[in-house]
Amino acid sequence: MFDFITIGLTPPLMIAMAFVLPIFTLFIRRKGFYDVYALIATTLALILTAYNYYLVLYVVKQPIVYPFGGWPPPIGIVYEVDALSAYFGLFTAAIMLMIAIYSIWYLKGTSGYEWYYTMLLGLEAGMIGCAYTGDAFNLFVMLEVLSVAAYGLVVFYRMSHEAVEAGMKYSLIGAVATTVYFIALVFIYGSFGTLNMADIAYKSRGGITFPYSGMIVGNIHLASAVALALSMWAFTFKSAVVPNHFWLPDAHPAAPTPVSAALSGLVVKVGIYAIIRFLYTIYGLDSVQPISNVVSTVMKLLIVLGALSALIASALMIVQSDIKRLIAYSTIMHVGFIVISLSLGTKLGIEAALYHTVNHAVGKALLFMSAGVLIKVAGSRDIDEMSGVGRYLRLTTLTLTLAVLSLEGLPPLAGFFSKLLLYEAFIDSGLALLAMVLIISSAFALLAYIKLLYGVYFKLPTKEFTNVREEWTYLIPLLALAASLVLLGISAPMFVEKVLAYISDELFNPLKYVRAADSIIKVLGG
Amino acid sequence: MRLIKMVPVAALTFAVYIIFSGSVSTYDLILGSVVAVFSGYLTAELLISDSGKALSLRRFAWLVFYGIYYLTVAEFKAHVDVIKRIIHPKMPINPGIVRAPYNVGNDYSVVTVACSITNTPGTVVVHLDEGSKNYYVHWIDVKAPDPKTTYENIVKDFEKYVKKIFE
Amino acid sequence: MIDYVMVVVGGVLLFVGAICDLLGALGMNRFPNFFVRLHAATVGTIGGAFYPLIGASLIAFGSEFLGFYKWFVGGCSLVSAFLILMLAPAGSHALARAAHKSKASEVTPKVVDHLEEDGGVS
Amino acid sequence: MEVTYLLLALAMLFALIATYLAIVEKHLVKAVVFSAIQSIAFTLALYLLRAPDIVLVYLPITVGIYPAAILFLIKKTEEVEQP
Amino acid sequence: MDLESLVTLMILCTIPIFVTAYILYFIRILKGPTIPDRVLAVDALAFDLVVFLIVLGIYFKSPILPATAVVLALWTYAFDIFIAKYLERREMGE
Amino acid sequence: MSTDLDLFLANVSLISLLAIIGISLYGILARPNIIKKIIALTIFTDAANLLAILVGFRRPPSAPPVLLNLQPSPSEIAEFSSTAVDPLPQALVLTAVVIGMAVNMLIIFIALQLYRLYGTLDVRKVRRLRG
Amino acid sequence: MKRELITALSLTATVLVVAYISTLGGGLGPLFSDTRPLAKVFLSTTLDPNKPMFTAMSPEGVTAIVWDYRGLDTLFETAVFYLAIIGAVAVYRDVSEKVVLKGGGVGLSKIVKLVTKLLIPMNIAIAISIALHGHLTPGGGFQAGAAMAVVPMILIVVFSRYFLLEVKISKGLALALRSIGLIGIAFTVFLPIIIALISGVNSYIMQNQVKFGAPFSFPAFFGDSLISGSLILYNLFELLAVTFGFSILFLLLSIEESLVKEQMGGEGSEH
Repeated sequence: MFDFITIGLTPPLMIAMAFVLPIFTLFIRRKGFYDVYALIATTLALILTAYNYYLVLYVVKQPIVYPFGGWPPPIGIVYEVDALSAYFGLFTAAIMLMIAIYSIWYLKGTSGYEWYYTMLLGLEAGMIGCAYTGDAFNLFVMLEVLSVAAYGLVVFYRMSHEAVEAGMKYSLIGAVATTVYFIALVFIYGSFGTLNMADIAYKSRGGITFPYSGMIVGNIHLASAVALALSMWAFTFKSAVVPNHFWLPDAHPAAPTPVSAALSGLVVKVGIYAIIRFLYTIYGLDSVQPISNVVSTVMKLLIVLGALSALIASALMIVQSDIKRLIAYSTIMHVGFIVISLSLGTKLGIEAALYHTVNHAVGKALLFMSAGVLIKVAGSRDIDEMSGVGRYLRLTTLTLTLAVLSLEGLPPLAGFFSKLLLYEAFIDSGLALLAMVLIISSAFALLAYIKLLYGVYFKLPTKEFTNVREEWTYLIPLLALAASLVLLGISAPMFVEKVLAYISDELFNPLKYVRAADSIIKVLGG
Repeated sequence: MRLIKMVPVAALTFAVYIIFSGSVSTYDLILGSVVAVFSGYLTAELLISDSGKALSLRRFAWLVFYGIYYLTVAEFKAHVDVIKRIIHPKMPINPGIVRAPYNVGNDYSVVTVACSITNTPGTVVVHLDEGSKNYYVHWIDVKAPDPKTTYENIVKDFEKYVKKIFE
Repeated sequence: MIDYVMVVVGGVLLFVGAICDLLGALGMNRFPNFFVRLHAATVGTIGGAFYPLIGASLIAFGSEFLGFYKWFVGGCSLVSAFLILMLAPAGSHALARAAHKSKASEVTPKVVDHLEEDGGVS
Repeated sequence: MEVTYLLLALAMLFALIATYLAIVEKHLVKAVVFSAIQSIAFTLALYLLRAPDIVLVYLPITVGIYPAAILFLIKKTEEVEQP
Repeated sequence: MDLESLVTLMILCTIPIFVTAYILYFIRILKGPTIPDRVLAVDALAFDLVVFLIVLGIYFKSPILPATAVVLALWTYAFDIFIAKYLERREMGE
Repeated sequence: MSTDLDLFLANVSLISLLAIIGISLYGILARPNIIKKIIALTIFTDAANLLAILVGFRRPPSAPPVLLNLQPSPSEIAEFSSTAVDPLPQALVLTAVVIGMAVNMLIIFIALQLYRLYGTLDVRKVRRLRG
Repeated sequence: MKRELITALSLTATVLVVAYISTLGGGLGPLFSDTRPLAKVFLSTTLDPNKPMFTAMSPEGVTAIVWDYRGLDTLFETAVFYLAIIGAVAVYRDVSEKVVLKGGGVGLSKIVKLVTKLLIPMNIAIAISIALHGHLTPGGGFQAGAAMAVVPMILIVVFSRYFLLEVKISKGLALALRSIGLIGIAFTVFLPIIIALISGVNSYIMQNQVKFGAPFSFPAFFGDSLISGSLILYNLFELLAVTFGFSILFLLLSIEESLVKEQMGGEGSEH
């Protein structure tokens, strides 16, 4: 399997690069070195994930399994990369590269950049590892990797009151959430006798024996119900769906802006990814009888929660005066849309959810990063105090506007197509009420965005802004992301048809996932 | 100089390593000696100030003898005494913190005497005043608070041997 | 034969240690204040831990049924015995000193407190 | 009757009481001591469940490192939980 | 009587005594009243547990279980020292 | 009868474990002091770990998952695998313990920083101070 | 206190009653009389010289799973600990530990100091023994590191942190040694594929013994002693990493509050 080494190499290589970094802090103090180091690492990650994406979708055309240490699946840990994983890994790496470039500009004059970059690399390794892993316990470990990096990054501004308080809240409840997921895993292992995702998927669909892990040992119906409930609670915490959203509006704005972009754009998406994995691959509507009932109940519940989070967050968006807080609430709203759409249980719903995921990630990263430039110039996060700062920074304001328009859904941009797709999916599933939710919360969000744009650009400046030269170091990622928004929009029909349809096909055919794991056992098991 | 100081520390480490591993295979002997040299190198300066004394066999013989005496006779007497007090229905205790003077000089002997006192039930060293050369001992049965009685009852017995070991 | 002797001697030590332990625990409950309880705790740690550990190591050395690893068990108990002999007095001394210094525990009933007279722990 | 189960039940009951007291105790240092008791009881439980590896890693962390870190923290901050 | 059952019997006899002692120590821990009292009881309990662990290892005939005992002794001492340092009314690192 | 008693004792331990999980969750969510929350969090993770170990246990006579013979014959291996407890939960717990420890240490550092900024560790007061 | 005790005892009584009822009602206790099939696979392949293609060559089931069967978990577990330390270091960035306060360095009494000094070599021996026998008896890198961490922690508490500075253990050195340990782990992880690149044979990341279609293997024996291939390397490096990880954390925690406030005070909050 030396051909597929890139699959297994990506997250370990990232973390190894993070391991090496503190050695340099002993004798190199120049910031430039660390910038270049982070750039090299993230570029490497992008190349590797892009290659993996190409490999999975265009060369092998089925999930690729990389066994670590040469142990076949239920015994050892495997990375099982299907189209969904490759897709998530690719856009994560791409946006992380942009964030790393942006950080070069953003961290000027800040101390502690070496630790910042180390944690950023850890964050990226955690996210890509979450996407790639084929083992439920390894998912727990990777979740912790990215969570710890996120806690550290949220409190990076150690003298900022709200950052430390938000970090405290986030880390305390985050630790509970991951422990709850661990308890869910205990139930899964107790009943299924295995932790491999393909194995669980096979057994939950009535498969009798899997090589090595043998027969089912416990009452899988009860245990699956408990495990699903617990793990869904944990993942909805990670992705900030309504009852568990309270940490996000504090934590995301308080972090350094590039980190806010990463948290809002990517880290919540890891929760989304895990929900998709659990509701479609590991369990599913085609599971054996009581489990599939549980799954459909969970889906119904998630639809309600998603609708609630969209409505509540969009309503709260209007009253915010802090620009980053406003954007953070918009994240909760969009996560609500995505969760509704992926819980519909239809192919169209999945396609819409996946498409909106990437659009929101790009749009939100762009929005945060543009806002970050304006904030840095204005010296404040209050929209009233930032009035008119956009007039001095035309290009940044342009990208900000593009991001807002895309998130709101203006035709040539990517957001329009994903909202269209969402709308279609909602109508298609026969729940017209959900379409209403989409429209109402979009309308609320529009108000908030108009307030933002009005305050930033159209309002007359109340004070003189100094240091307003636009720099290429931050314009490169901004323009690249803006261009990709346009590109995603233009190529939408093709993208949906070619890529997303393929991914959702694969998701609705979990036996393909199982067979890939099974075939590697045949190779290695002897 | 450091080499000589290393020897007792390395021997201690090696002994603990081998006893704890419970095997004398070549693997353990080789790695045990490597560990012993390593830890001896690191901690010798910290632990041993006089390299000459550390290698004297006579002192080690006294140490062994003292250990046997202490662990059998002294401990037995003290235990019986305290156990009597515990199970006696009236619980005849007469506690107090008394000064107990000592005459030993270097660190190891002071600490060994103190630990010996604490380890026998009935007496606990609460404080050690190096200026006036006094232990402050919490004694379960204060016979008399004057220095002579306390010295005779608490310190003298151990000091006799400890002087031979460390001085 | 030597096995039997070792096991029996070890067993006796173990039993005596257990009794010491019980008495120490009893003393912990009966004695009136912290400083007096220290003595009961010493009975519990030296009589109740050091001697039974030596006994356990003797039992282990005599127990052929433990196989090759009997040396490991015996070695562990010997090492822990000497660690306890070394660490227990230091620990209780540190506690006693801290308790006296912080006035966390009264020294009553008492006959005399020379440490208090001399101005306490500096 | 199996010695393992008897001791296990006993250890868990000890741990239960210690946990309860650690949570309701207002004085934080006392709470730390109770949590150390809970850890020692759990250690015994893990030992009885034949998990020596876990004991070796669990014991230092919960008897040594957590109390130490929390005591450092208490020393630098406040000692008593406000009602 | 062969050696194995002799050893098992001897250990079985001591187990109730140990357990009673633990319950008594635990009562002291609950009663307190001060921190040093509790810590002292924890200390004595843990040092006795060292014995108990090794003895149980022999009783279960799993000769590798007792490796844990040494670590318990070490960390109990460390715990004592931390509490003592705390009570000394200085900062911990000084 | 003897199995009944065993079952009772095993139930006692399981139910006390569940009670510990409940109490510690109460501690995390309801106690106002952050240090108390941290203590409760450590107990919570410990209880979760013990639950995993309990799942991997088997009725005695059972042995730790360590092979005592270094040159085992096939029959010895068969006997070993029919007496030893499940090693996988132990390995998982080993990982989980370390991870929990790392997260808790970071939380302790964050709590310290919180105190430096706010001068209190009471969450109610922190909320009020921020306004 | 009395009320709490009564509540605790009634809690215990409730647990007993509930357990009794559930026993009568069929029971939910964990009385498994057999392990899972997967566990049997682990147990029977952990050391099996007769099947050289499918074994971890370590009699210690848990260490074998931790570093061989499921090594990736442990690699990232180390990463979690590492990132937590980096987070703590980032909170304490630019806070110098080398400033000595007046009146510092008192520590505890002489008896405790000397006993602690004597403890150091014994503790080093015990910890390294746990690490070096991690593949044979319970223990391993992390366990040994945790046992070794007694030394720096207790030195800080008993002698004061200035003593550690005196013997040249500072945050920078600890961080460097920790990184060396981590790099060693990473090196052992990638060594199979590096060798595979050079020699052209097939191999997997984190491979230990020979596998089907992957003839690379770490040596399982040293002379006639079992060293279980990569496990011993992992254990040693992990020992280094964990020991100094804890050292860093406690070196940071032990810096006096007045010093920290002084050095952090000048910095304003940022956006």
